[in-house]
Amino acid sequence: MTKQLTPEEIVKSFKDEFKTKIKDTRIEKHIAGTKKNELIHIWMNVDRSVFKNVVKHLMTLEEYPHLAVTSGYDMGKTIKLVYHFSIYFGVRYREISLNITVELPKPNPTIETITDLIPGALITEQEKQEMLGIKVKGIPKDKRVFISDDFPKGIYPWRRDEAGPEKMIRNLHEVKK
Amino acid sequence: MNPEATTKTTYRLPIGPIHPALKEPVAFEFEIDGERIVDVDVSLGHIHRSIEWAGMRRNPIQNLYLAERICGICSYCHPMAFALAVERAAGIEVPERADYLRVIQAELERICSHLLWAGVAAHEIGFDSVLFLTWQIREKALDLTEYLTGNRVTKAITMIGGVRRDITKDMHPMIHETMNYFKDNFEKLRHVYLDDKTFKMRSQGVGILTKEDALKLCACGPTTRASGIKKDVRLDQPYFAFGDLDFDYVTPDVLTGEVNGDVYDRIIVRLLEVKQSIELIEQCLDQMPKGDIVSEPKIAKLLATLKKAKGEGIGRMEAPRGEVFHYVKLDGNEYPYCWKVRAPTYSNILPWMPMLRGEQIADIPIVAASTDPCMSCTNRVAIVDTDKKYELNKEELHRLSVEKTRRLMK
Amino acid sequence: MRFSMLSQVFSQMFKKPFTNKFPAKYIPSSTTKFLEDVGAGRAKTIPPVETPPNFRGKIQYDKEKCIGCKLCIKVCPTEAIEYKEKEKKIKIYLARCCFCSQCNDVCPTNCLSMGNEFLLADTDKYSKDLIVE
Amino acid sequence: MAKGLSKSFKKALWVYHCNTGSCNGCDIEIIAALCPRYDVERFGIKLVGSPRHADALLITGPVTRQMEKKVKRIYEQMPDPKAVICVGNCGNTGDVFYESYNLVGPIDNIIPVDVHVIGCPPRPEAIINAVAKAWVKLETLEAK
Repeated sequence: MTKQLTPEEIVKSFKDEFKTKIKDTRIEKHIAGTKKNELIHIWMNVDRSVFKNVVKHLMTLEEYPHLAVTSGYDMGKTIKLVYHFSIYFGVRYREISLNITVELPKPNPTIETITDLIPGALITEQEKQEMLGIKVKGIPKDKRVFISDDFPKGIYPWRRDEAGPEKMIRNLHEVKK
Repeated sequence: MNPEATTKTTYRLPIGPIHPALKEPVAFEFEIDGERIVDVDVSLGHIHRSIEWAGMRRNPIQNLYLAERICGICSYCHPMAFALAVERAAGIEVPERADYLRVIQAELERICSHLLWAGVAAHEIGFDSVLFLTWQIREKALDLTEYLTGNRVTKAITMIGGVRRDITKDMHPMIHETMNYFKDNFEKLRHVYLDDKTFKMRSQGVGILTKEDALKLCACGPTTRASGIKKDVRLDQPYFAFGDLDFDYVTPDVLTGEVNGDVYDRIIVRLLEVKQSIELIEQCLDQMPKGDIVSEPKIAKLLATLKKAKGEGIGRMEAPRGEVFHYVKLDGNEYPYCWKVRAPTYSNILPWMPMLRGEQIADIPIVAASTDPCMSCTNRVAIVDTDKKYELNKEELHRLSVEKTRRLMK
Repeated sequence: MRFSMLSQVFSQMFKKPFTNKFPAKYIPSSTTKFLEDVGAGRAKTIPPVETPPNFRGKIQYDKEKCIGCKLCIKVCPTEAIEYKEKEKKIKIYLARCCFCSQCNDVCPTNCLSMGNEFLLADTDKYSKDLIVE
Repeated sequence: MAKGLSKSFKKALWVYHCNTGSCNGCDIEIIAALCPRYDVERFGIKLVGSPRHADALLITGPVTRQMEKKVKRIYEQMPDPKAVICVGNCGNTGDVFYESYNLVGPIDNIIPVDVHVIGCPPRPEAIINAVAKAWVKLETLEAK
C-alpha cells in the first residue's frame, strides 16, 4: 500500500501543486459509536481548468481511487459538480472521503472526461450529461442512460431554470373522472 | 455477394426490458458470435421514477420514505444513508444506543437480502427446490423484521437523528431464537450451495471479474470482495457502531484459500457474510448501552431545525449489494437543495461487460444474477436473424439454462 | 456427495408441511357461497399468520380528539391525508397511504394509531371502506 | 373482465407478473406467495413466463414512460378471459411517486384493473385475499 498521508498532508500536497486554484478546503471529522472513532471527509473547490490534473495528482496518492458518484446542481448562473472520491480503502478505519467541487459557467458547461483515468466514471458522466445538460469532452459513449429516447431533447430534469421539466410534470392523484 | 467477401458478422441480440418474474426491467444488447458473447451494451432507465427530482420538492422527513422505496429489497440502507447525510449536513448528534440499534437492523436486512439472492441464483440454474428451501428459511427472517419494525419489507424505522422503535429486553428472546435457527440451518445451506456438483459445474470459472478490472471500474460490494479486493464501508469508514465490533473483511480465500473471482466465489462471499451478520447481531445485543434512541423526539422541532440548517453532507453505507452513497445539500429552506442517490448496482453495471464477454447465451441468467443486481433482466430474447425472427421468452431461456445443466451432468 | 439436495428433499417428506393454509385448504367450488357460509358462521376459514404486537396495518382515526392542526398533512410522504375545511377534520385515502405511521408520531393529541387489519383489496380503489373518515 | 367463462378458468388461474418500474418490494411478496409458507400452488395458481399463457396479470409499480407501450402490448397479448390484479399502492395511486416527470400515472389510466390490492407492500395473504375477490367477481360474471 502506498504511504498513508494524514488529511492535513493530503490538503497541503494539493495546495502546493495547484496553489490558488484550490479554494476553501475543509476537513470534517465525524465521530460514531461508543469508541468515538473518526470519519474524515475532505471538501475542496477546484477550478475547472486544472480539474484533470487534480485527478491525476489524486491517482498518485492512491493507484485506483474509488469514485462513488458525481452529484450536480444548478446554482442559477453556474452549474456545480461534486466528484466524490474515496482513497485508502482496504485498511480498517483508514478510508478518507475526498469531495472535489467544480463550478461550470452555464453558457458553456463543459468539462473533460476522466474515463481514461478511471473507466468506472462512464455512467455517472452520461447521467450528468442528460440530467444537467453539461457537455463532457471526450466521453467514449455519448448516449442517454436513464431517460428514454422519446423524452424531449432540450429538457434537463435537474435544471431549475426554463430548461427544467415543469411542462412534463404529472400528478398521479388527478382522479380521471 | 461473392463468398470470400462475406466475413463472419456478429448478431445483435437485444434482451428486451420487460419484466421477468423477479427482477426490474433493464435492456441488454449483446453482440453474439455463434454462442459466444462478444460485446455487451446496457440501457437502463426503465425504472427511472425521478426520485432525486421529487426529493428536492419535499421536506427531509418525507424524503426518508421516498428514499425507502428506491429499492424494495435493501429498503433500509437508502433512508439510513440519507439520514446520515442530513445529520452530517445539519450537525445532528446521534445517541450511542441508536447507533447499535441501527447496526442490528442493517445486519438483519443483509441476512434477508442474501438469502433472497441465494434462492434466485438457484432458480436461475433451474434448482427450484433449493429456492423453496432458502425462502422457507428467509420467512423466519421476515417474521423477525415484522416483529421489530411492524412491516415485512418496508421497515420505516429510520429517523433523522436516531431510530423510531427501541429493542426492549423482552424482545431479546425472539431475536436469539431466530439467530439460533439460522445457525442450525447455515450448515445445511452451505452444504447445498457449496458442495453440490451442479452448482460447482455451473458457477466455477463462469463470469470471471479480474481484480484489476474490478478496481478500475470502481465496482463495490460482494462482487469486488469476490475478486479479492478488501473494500467494505463498514470496515474502511465505520459508521454507526461498526467501529466497536470485531469482524473482518470477507473474501473467498477465508474459506477456500484461493480467489478466482467467478460466480462460485460470489456465492461463497455472500454465504460467509450471512454467517458474519449473525455474529454481529449477537455482539450488538449484549454490548448495547442504555440511553435514548433518537436525538430529537418531537418531529415538529426537528423539522424546524432542519429548515434553518445549512451545509452539505455525504452518507455512505454498506448495503447488501455494495456501497450506497447519498449526497445532500441543505441551504436554509424547507426542501433540500440537492440530493444525489447512488445505488450499489449503479457501479456494478460496468463490470458486467468483462464478466459476460466470452460467455455463452445460456449463462446470461446466472452471470447477470451473480452480481445480485437490483435491476437486471433476462426475460424476453428476440434473436434477430437475417431471414427469420423468432422469440425466446424467459420460459425458453430458462429451459436453455436448465438443459445446459443436464448436458453437463451426463 | 453428488447431489447434496437429495437428502433435503427426502427429509422434507416426513416433516409437517410448512404451509399456513390461509383461507381454506383448496379452492371451494363456489367462493361466493363459501364466503356467505363463513359470514353466517357455518364454515370456518383458517386464520392468516398472526401479526406481531405493533404491526402497521389499516390506520385508525379518533375523530373527537383531532384538533385539525394539519401537522400530519405536512409530514405525510404520499399526500394521502385531505383536510376538510368546514368540520376541521381529516380524511385519509388508504389507496395512497404507504403505512409508514409517521402521522402517528407527529400528532400532538395522538388520535391516529395503526390497526392490524391488512386484508385490504377492493375492486374500486376509492370505495367507502378504503377511506378512513 | 371477460365473457364466456368456463369452470376450469378459476381452478387453474395461471398468473403472469409484470413489473412496470416498481421498487420490487411487491414483487418479492408475490414470489413469497409462491414459496412454501403461503403456497398458492394449492389453488392452482402458477407463475408463467409469458403473457400468452396467462389468465391473470399481477401488475406492480407506477408505470414509467418507457413501459407504457409495453404494458398495453402485454395486456393485448393475454388471451381473452383475463383478470388484472394491481398489487401495491404504487400501481393504485402512485404511492410516494405521486408527482414525477417520468411516470405516466396509476395503472388504471392505461389498462382496466379488476382488483386493487392495498398495501405497501401488501402481505402475501392480502394477495391471496385479492385473488379470492377476483374469483368472486368471476363468479358474478358466470352467473350472468
